[in-house]
Amino acid sequence: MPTLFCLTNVHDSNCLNELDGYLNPSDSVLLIDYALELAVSDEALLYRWAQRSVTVFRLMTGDCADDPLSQSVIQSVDYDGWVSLAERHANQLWWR
Amino acid sequence: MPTLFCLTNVHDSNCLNELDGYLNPSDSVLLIDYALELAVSDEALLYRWAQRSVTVFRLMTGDCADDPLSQSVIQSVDYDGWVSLAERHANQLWWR
Amino acid sequence: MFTLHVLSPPELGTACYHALRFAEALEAKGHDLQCVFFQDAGVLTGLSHCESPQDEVDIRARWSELAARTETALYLCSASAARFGLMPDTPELRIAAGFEVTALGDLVTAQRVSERVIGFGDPC
Amino acid sequence: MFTLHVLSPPELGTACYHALRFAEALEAKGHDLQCVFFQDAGVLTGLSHCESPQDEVDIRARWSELAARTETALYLCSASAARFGLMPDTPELRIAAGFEVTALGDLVTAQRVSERVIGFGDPC
Amino acid sequence: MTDLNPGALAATERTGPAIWIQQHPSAGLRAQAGVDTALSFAVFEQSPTVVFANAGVCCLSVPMAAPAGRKSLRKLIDSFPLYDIEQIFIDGRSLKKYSLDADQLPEFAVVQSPGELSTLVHSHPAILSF
Amino acid sequence: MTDLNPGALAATERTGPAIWIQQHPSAGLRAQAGVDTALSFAVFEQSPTVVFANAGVCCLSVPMAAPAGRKSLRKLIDSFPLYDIEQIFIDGRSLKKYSLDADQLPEFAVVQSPGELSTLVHSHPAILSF
Repeated sequence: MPTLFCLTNVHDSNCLNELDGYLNPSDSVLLIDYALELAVSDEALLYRWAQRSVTVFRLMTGDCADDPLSQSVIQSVDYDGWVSLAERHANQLWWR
Repeated sequence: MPTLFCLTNVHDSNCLNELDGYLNPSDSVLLIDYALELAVSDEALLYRWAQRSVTVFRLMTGDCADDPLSQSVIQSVDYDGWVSLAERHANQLWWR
Repeated sequence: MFTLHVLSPPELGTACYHALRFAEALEAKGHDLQCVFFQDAGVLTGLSHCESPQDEVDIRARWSELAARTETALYLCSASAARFGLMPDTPELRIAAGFEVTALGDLVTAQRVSERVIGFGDPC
Repeated sequence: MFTLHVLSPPELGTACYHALRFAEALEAKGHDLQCVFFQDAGVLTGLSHCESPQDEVDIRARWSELAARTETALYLCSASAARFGLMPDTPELRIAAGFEVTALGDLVTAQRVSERVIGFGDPC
Repeated sequence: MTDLNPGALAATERTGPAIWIQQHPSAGLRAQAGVDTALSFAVFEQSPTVVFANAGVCCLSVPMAAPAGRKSLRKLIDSFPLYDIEQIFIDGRSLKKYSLDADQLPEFAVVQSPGELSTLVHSHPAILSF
Repeated sequence: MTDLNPGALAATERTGPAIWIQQHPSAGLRAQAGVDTALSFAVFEQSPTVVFANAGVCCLSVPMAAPAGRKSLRKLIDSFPLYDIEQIFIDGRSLKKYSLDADQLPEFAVVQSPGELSTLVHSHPAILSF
């Protein structure tokens, strides 16, 4: 069963690189808060993940007008979608 | 008057590099807790600072046997020494 | 059956808020929520009399409302609660409605009976 | 004249502990300490009934002792105190000995009369 | 290291402090505390110098995000000129790191290089770090 | 994305969880909470798998540091075998990052590559992240 990796308030894009070695095909990565801001600055990594069938999501909280993302490689989910992700993944690791 | 830059629990050695552009001669850097562990992994940076007359200190809390440091470029201070540093510097910036 | 594990309070980071919204989404989808287990600084979520500005979400009140509506147990880890001042002689003076102090054994039980344990916690 | 500015409580990071040891070193060297101003989560330093294990330093107790010994004012920022539950109807039930709630204006005053303002706070 | 006599602290010219805001608005109430403190010093006519650096620059992001149910700090910052805070200083390197657009900063924001911020640091009698 | 019926969660084999300790012992009580939780699962014979990664590896440093007046976690970790936690897993990459010496780890520590830790992650029904 795949794993859902949650990232929030990561300190720098290094954290994303370190995650790289953990990912299996059909795993997912959920970017929360400003993990997103750092992830979009490393497009190459995101495309590499997409090629490995790792899906990248960003959490839309609905608190404000969430920017539409130009990178189609990142899908948006709301809390309902996060619950669906939790259903479809065996476990969740909160990456710090 | 020089500035004392305090670093604690910095996330990675990038933080030290970012500090580089702020330092004037006769400034000091005080490494607290695991800022030290990261700093010693970037000896080249520390030597560059020493050449610019920036002094690097590490805080010895006395809670446990503080390791003697092989790098003579880092001086040790206790809390008493930190107070002396505060006297000799105009201000203190806590670097995060 | 879900269990949520919350390590940060509303004032630090965003994890406690996300946990609340996740719990509300579970409720809306008809999932069972075994309990929410607050640990480490997360236990401060159960501290009463924390003021929330009018133009912000009152996260504590929303947790209490969820508990009242769904009868979900909101557990505060006793070891953490002791450290964070939630266990004076008269804990009822400090603990918000719907929360209760419990031991780590309840997290063990919750994990055993839940298909999913979903954690929420900012780096500290 | 020194003022200390503390942004973290004993349970988060190490800054509150370092601030205490710094304050004790100031006292030992005969320096005047105008006040210690606790702000943000640092105000939790003034929350009473937080248990400290026997084999650890009881940082809150040491602050209270310092205040009693040196008559140093330990100020808790009122805006932060309200957020962190230190201002219920009967604040004396929650606030540890030696601490008092005060407004940000006292930080302004302290900075004006102090040669040095030394800050202590972990990243949050 | 020679210790100074406790009475002999070099007198620094007492002007307003620098308020150095470095934490992300999502990280907690720290950035809010920094903004509140800047306003307090302004209200007491102490001319604070306000700097946003590192993740603190995200306090300025548009749209006016209300992260995790909190209120936006940007609105409060936009009101600074009403309190006679006529300029704020922004670390240009951090803007880049967090992919923020300098065009969306308040008009009274001044983007600074590390060297310029260093000059700022060294010219203030006190720095309050948030 | 298709939603599953709430009753239809794929049943995972219920064995002990992984306890993933990632925070520095100086950062707060988080690492302590992780160690306490591992011991609780062990006491209730739930065979937790304990992993130290990122700054969490510093919980294992020697000398037994008592950062900021707190007690050392290393002593508590050294007692794990008494609670039938016979192995702990350590992220080798993090050891290097924090300049820790693998020779000073407890004898029951097993250093792992990212790939090995990935296998560990994917084989557990639940992960408690600290």
